[in-house]
Amino acid sequence: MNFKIDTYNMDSGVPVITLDGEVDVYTAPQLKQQMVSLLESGTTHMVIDLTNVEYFDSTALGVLIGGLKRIRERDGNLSLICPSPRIRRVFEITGLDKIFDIYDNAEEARSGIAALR
Amino acid sequence: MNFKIDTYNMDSGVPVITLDGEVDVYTAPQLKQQMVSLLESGTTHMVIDLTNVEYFDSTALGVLIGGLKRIRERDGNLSLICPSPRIRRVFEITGLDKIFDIYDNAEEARSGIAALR
Amino acid sequence: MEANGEPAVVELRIPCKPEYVGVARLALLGVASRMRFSYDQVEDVRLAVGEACTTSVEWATKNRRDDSEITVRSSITDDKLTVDIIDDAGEREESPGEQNKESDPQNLGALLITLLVDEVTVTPRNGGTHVKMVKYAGQ
Amino acid sequence: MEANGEPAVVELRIPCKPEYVGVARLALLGVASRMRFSYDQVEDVRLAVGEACTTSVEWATKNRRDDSEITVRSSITDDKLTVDIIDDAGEREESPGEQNKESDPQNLGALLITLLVDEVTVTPRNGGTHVKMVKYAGQ
Ligand SMILES: Nc1ncnc2c1ncn2[C@@H]1O[C@H](COP(=O)(O)OP(=O)(O)O)[C@@H](O)[C@H]1O
Ligand SMILES: Nc1ncnc2c1ncn2[C@@H]1O[C@H](COP(=O)(O)OP(=O)(O)O)[C@@H](O)[C@H]1O
Repeated sequence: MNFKIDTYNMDSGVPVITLDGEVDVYTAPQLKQQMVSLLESGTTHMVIDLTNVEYFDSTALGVLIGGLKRIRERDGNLSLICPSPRIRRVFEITGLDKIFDIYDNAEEARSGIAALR
Repeated sequence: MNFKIDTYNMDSGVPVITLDGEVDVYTAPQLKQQMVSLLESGTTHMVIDLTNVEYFDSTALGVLIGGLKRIRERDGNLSLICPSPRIRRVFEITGLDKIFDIYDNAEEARSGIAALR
Repeated sequence: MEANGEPAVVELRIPCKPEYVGVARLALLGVASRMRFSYDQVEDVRLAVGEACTTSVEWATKNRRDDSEITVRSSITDDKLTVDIIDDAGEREESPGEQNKESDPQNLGALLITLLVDEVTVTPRNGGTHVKMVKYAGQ
Repeated sequence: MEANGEPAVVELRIPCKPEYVGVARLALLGVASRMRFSYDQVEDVRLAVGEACTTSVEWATKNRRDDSEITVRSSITDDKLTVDIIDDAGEREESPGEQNKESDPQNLGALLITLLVDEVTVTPRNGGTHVKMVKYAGQ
């Protein structure tokens, strides 16, 4: 199956979930589970790295929206890394690019988050 | 459609047909046509570059075998460039790796052909 | 066949389950790649068909229709791709408490389909739903 | 479904023409990717199914069966993929002069199928041919 999910921490401690392959109705539940367990551990900032994602559907968008809502309730934020124009297009045509902070790479995400804190 | 075909000449004048994408029952006729027109122009050596091929079926193998036969009738030879293990496997399991000269890159094909001549 | 306007037909039947939606997407990628669509238009078709199948899968889950199937029928002419997505996943009846949930993926899915293809109609049929979408090539 | 041994079924119907063989390959890539096959085994299935469809297309051309179709039915259980490739492309009757042509792609195609899957049977059926292939996962 063409999907992988991993989590690592930035030097600042902010967790980054990296996704690989197709995030859809079949695989998005794994993303949701991972986000929920990070939220349960008390995280206030979180990054989702979509660099290696080649398909991202409405189910996956729904998981991100739910996660953003919960993390904002504790005054945190959820940032995305999404250099691929094809995947970014899904956010743009739904207008969701305006509610997420989207960066081109991990370095930009790091400085963006540092500026917010 | 996921197929492209081009031809260029090496410094030595040997023509190289480069293939891109899927070479199958639908697209192999274009390869055959290109090989036939090179043969009609009197070519005695020919290289087929499969570096960017991602699918190669029995129809495509048949075209190569037919071309090899015709070029050998005039004491010429047909060489292949095929670095991809996946495509090379098709030649190996059919035993055709033993009847074609297969190289990993254009440089090796060039010296191989020079040695033959 | 295509010449005299009679469409070529590719028909796919899959279990109405999450793990098979990807098969429909790949098949439609193959169909759309063979037409005069741009790279972006091929992506649009793949995404729209994926969303339609995903909605069917979600209703099959809600309606506990474990044995339901999705038929994806592509009708191909030179300048037009029509895709019919037909399921027997039960009626799409929203329970009152669940309406107006904006982040419901199904609303996002419907929004995406509308944005990605040129025409879309959704018709209830006996025990399921029929979604018809049309995308014009060469525009 | 898969649990009690009842196979899940994915069925694809395409025109028996060169330009649609790629659609069957992509659909089978999707099916095989969702099973416990290695990367090489997925490739094997894709290639074997492509070869079987190609042979159908070549017979449809020889027999001038312009309107024929191929049905590709995948039956999926946990450890076994069965693919039935059924065409109505006419009988496969070699004209005497054409036999024993070693480089005939159809012979290479048959050779490839034999090498790539675990079992294969070819059965003539009314007005066409039925090829059944089996590949075991997790070996
Ligand atoms: N397409 C959209 N564009 C912008 N915001 C959206 C969109 N869809 C949903 N939202 C917002 O996302 C938030 C999450 O909604 P909600 O349905 O309560 O989440 P959950 O179902 O995960 O509990 C809501 O505030 C909603 O306004
Ligand atoms: N699988 C194979 N392995 C090795 N050699 C082969 C294979 N298939 C065909 N050949 C050889 O390729 C050559 C071309 O055969 P032929 O059928 O006469 O070509 P064409 O149909 O193009 O005229 C023959 O000499 C044959 O022995």
